[in-house]
Amino acid sequence: MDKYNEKKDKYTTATTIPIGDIVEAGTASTFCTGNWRSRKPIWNNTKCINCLICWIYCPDSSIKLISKSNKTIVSGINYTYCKGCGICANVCNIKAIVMEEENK
Amino acid sequence: MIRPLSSKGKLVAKTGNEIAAEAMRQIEPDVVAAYPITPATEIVQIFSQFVADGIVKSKYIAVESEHSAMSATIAASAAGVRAMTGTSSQGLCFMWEMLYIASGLRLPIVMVAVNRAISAPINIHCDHSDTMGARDSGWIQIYSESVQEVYDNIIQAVRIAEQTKLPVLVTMDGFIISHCMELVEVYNDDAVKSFIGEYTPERYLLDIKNPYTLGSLDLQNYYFEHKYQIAKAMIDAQTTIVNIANEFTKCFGRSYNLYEKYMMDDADMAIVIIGSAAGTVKMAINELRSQNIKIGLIKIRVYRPFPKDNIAIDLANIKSIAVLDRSDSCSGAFSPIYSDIVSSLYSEGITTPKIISYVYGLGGREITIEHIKNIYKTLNQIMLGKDQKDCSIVHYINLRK
Amino acid sequence: MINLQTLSTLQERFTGGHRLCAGCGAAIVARQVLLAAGKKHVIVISATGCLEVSTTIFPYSAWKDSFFHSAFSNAAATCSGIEVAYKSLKEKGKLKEDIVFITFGGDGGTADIGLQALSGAMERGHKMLYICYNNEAYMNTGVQRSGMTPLGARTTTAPVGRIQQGKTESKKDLTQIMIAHNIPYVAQTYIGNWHDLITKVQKALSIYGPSFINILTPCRLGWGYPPEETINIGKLAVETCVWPAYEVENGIYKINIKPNPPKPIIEFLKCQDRFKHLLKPENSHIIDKIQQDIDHKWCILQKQEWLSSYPC
Amino acid sequence: MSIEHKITEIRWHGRGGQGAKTAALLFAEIIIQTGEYYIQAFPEYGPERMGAPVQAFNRVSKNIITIHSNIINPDYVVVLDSSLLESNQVTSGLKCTSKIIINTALSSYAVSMKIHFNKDNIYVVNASNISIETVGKNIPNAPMLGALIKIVGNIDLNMSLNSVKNKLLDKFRNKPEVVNGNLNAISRAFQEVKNN
Repeated sequence: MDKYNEKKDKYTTATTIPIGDIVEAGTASTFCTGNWRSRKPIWNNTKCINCLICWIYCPDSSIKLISKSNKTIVSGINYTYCKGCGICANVCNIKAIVMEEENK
Repeated sequence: MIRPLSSKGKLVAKTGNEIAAEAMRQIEPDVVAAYPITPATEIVQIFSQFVADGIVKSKYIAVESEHSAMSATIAASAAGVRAMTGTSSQGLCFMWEMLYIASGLRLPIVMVAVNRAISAPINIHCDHSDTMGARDSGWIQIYSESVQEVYDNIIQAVRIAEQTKLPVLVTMDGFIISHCMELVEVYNDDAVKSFIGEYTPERYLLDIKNPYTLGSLDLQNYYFEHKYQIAKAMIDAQTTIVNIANEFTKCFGRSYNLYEKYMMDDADMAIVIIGSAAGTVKMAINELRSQNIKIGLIKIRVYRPFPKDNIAIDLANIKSIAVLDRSDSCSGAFSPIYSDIVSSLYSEGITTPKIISYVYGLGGREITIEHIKNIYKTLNQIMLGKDQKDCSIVHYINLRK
Repeated sequence: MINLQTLSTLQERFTGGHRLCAGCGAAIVARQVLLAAGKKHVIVISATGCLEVSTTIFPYSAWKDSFFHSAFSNAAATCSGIEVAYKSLKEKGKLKEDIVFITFGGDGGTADIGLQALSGAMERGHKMLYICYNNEAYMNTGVQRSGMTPLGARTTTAPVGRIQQGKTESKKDLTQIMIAHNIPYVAQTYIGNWHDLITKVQKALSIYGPSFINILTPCRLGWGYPPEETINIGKLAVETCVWPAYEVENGIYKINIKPNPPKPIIEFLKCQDRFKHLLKPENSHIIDKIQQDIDHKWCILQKQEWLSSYPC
Repeated sequence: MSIEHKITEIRWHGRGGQGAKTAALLFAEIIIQTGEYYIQAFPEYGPERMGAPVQAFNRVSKNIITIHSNIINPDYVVVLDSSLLESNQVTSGLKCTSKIIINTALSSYAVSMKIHFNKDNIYVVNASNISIETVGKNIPNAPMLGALIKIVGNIDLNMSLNSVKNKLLDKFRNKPEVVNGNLNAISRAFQEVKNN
C-alpha cells in the first residue's frame, strides 16, 4: 500500500500545481482508505451465489467482480478501499460475507 | 468636423448601458446570465432583445438572482464557453462569495458593473462602495471615465480575461455614465470580432474525452499555493493589460494604459481619482492651468492589479497630492485608493509628497468644478507649508457634517 | 428490465478511495445513480456538502466523469449554466456528443439554502436531473437541523434539553414543493431498494426537461446507528410510510411501494439515536403526533394518486 | 449656429411619462448628425414615477465634453408642462441670456408675468395641442424638440426629422403610424414657436 496516499511529486510548488484546483478524473482510485477499517469483511467463495446484492450496496466500490462465461461473479473484497462498514455482510442473506475484527 | 479615429469606426450617440450592450452584441458571448438591477437593468434588457431578435447567437439565462447569475456564468465559463454578466450594488454584494470562486477557479469571465451605493439606507445613485468592496476578490478591475471608455474597456477585457485566466470587472458610474448619452466611436463588428478572436480554452468540462474535477476541496497543503497563483497572476496581468492596450491602439486608435496622466509633466500638485469625476477634474484643471497653476491629474484606469510601481515614480516629485475616493472605508483609517497610493509611495521609499484624502460623491452626491478648485486651494496651502485651519488628513467634499 | 447482472457489466464511474464515512448512504446514492446513467455521457454538478468535500480532496477525485462544484446554495443555477453552454456549443456544431447533467445536493443545499436556485432552474426548464440525497440535517458541518429534519429528531441545533425534545417543528415536504413546479418528472425513493432507485433515475434521464428525485439517504453519523444498518433503515422508512416511494410523471401520481399494513413508526424510530429520547414515557405524545402525521399524509398521498389518474 | 466653443447647456422640465428624457436623447442624436459637435444627454434620476416632475439635460460643445456633473446654469430651458411654471425649479440658475421655451397657450408676455423673467427670452408654443392633433394624444416632447431646434438656430429641420425618424422607427417598429405623427409634430412646432 505504499504506492497509495503519497503526495504527488510534481505537485510541490505554486508553479507546478495545476491552476484553478483542477483534479484529474478518478484519481481517488489511487488513494487508500483501507486503513480506516477496524472490522473486515470475509467473503466465502463456496457459499456465494453471485446475487451481487453486496456489490450494488457497497459505498466504497470494494466488491471485486470478474466476468466468467458471460456472467459476472464476485471475486473478492478490495481491501484498498473497504472501510469495513459491514453493509455487504448485512445485506447477504446467505451469510457468504461475515465481518471479523481487523487484526484477528 | 469630428471624425472617427479609426477607419473601422463610426460615431454614434449612446448611453453607457447602451454601449455596454452594444459591446456585448459584438463580442457575442455564448452565454449571458443576468438579473436586472437599477441602474444596470438596461444592459440586460437591450441584450435580451438582441437574443430575441436573433441578432446574436448568444444564450441568455434569465436567472432568479444575482447569486445565480454569477453561478451560472461561472458554470458556463467552466463548461468551455465565453460567458458574461452585468450587475450593480446589491447585486454585486449578492454575488460576493461567487466573485472569489470565479477568480479561484481561474475563469475568464467579463462582468460589467454599474457603480451604485450600497444599502442601508437604500440609494440607487453612484458611488464606488460596491466594486471597491470587491477589490481584493481576485478580479481585474477596470474603471471607465466616459461612455467611450466603457466600450473600449469591455472589448479589451475579453482578451485580458482569456489571456490572464482571471475574471475582469469593467465598471461605469451609475446614472452619470450608465444613463448619459455621449458621442462614442464604435468599431465595425468584424474588426471587434477579429480583435477578440475565437475562445479556445485549454480545459473545459464539456470536453468529455478529457474529464476532470473542478472545484475540489483544497486543504492546508495546497490552498496557499493556489491563492499565491492568483496573486502572481494579478501582478503578471499588468504587462498583459498594457500589451493588449497597445494592440488596441494599433487597431482602433485610442490609447490606454494602466492609468492616465493629465497635465502631470510639470505639475507641483496632483489629484488622483477614478471614474467619471476624472472628467470634471480635467475641466477644473484646464481652468486652473489657464491661471498658470501647475496642477495635474492621475486617473487610475486599472485599479486591480494596482499599478503601484509606476504610480509611485510618477508622484515622487509632486509636492502635494489629493486622493479622491468615491467610497468610505468606515475603517477608522483611510479609504481604498488613498491607502493604495500611500502604500505605493512608502514602499518605494518616497515620503516627500504630502498626501490628503477626500471622500466624495457617496449616494450620488454632486461634485462640481468648484469643489475641485477648493481642493486646489488646500493643496496649494499645503505646498506652501501654510498652516491649515483643518489640518486633518481626511476631508469630505460637499457633506453637511 | 434492469438487473444486477446487466448493471455489473457497466463501467464503475464513482471510484473507491473517497473519504465519506464507512457505511455512508450518499456514496451508495452516487454509485447507483451513475450506474443508472449506463453508457450516457454525464457531467456531475454538486452543491457543497459531505458528498462533494469527501470525494474531491485535492489532488484526488472519485468522479470519473467531469465534475463541477462551486458553492453551497447554487447547484441548480450552476447546472443551468453548464446546460446552456452545452446547448450553445451543440447549436454551433462545436460539440457532437449527447450529454446528460446530474446535480447532487444534500437536503440543506437543496431545500434550505439552495431552494431559490433550484426553484429558478426548474421553472426555467433546464434539462437536468437534480438528486437530493436527503439525510435530513446538515451533516457536513456536524448534524445541525435543516428544514428537512423531522419532528422530534435530535440535532446539535435542535438538541434535547430540559424543556425541548429535539426538533419542535415538522419538516417541509420538498417533493411536493417540486411537484408544484409542474416539471415532467418528480420522484421520491430511498437507499434500500436499488431497483426502485435505478429505475427512477433511468426514467428521469430519459425525459426532456428538468427532473427531480428526492432520495432518503440514511446517515450513520447523524442518525446514530451502526454503519451496516444503512440499507435496513432505508427500508424501514418505506415500510412505516414515513418515506413513501412514489413518483409523479407529467402530473400523474404513482405510489411504487404500498406496505400492507404499514409498520408502526416506532420500528423506524427505535433503531436511531436521533430519536432515542422519544422512547421515554413522557415523550410518547410526540411519537403519537409523528404517527398521526404519517397516517394523514399517507392517506392524502393515496388520494392524490387516485385523483390524478381520474379522467378530467 | 448660436452654439459656440464654450459648452451650451440645456435643461428639460417635464412630468414622468411626458418624454423629457427621450426628447433630450433625440436632441443629442440630432446634434451629432451635424458632425460638428460633441454632446451629452442625461436624465435626473430618482424614484419618481408617472406624473412626478422630472428633468433631463443636454450639453453641446465643439470640444470634447469631459465634465460629468449636473447642469446648474442652463443656456436653454425647455418646459414640457406649463403647470410646472408654478415651481421655481424652472427658473433656477437662469442667466440673463438664457432662453426658455414653454408648452403653453399663453403669450410670452403672460408667462413673463408669472415667472418674472425677461419676455424677450421667453418662447411659447402650444405643444400639447400640436401633439393631440398629430399623434392623437398629449405627449408634448416631440413638438418641444421641434421648438428647441428652431430657437437654438441653424439646425437643419430636414436633417433633424431624418434623425428622429430613424430612431423612432426602431423604437416603434410595431406602430409605424406613431412615427409620422411625431415628425409632423416636430415640423409644426418648429414653425409655430414664437416670442410675443
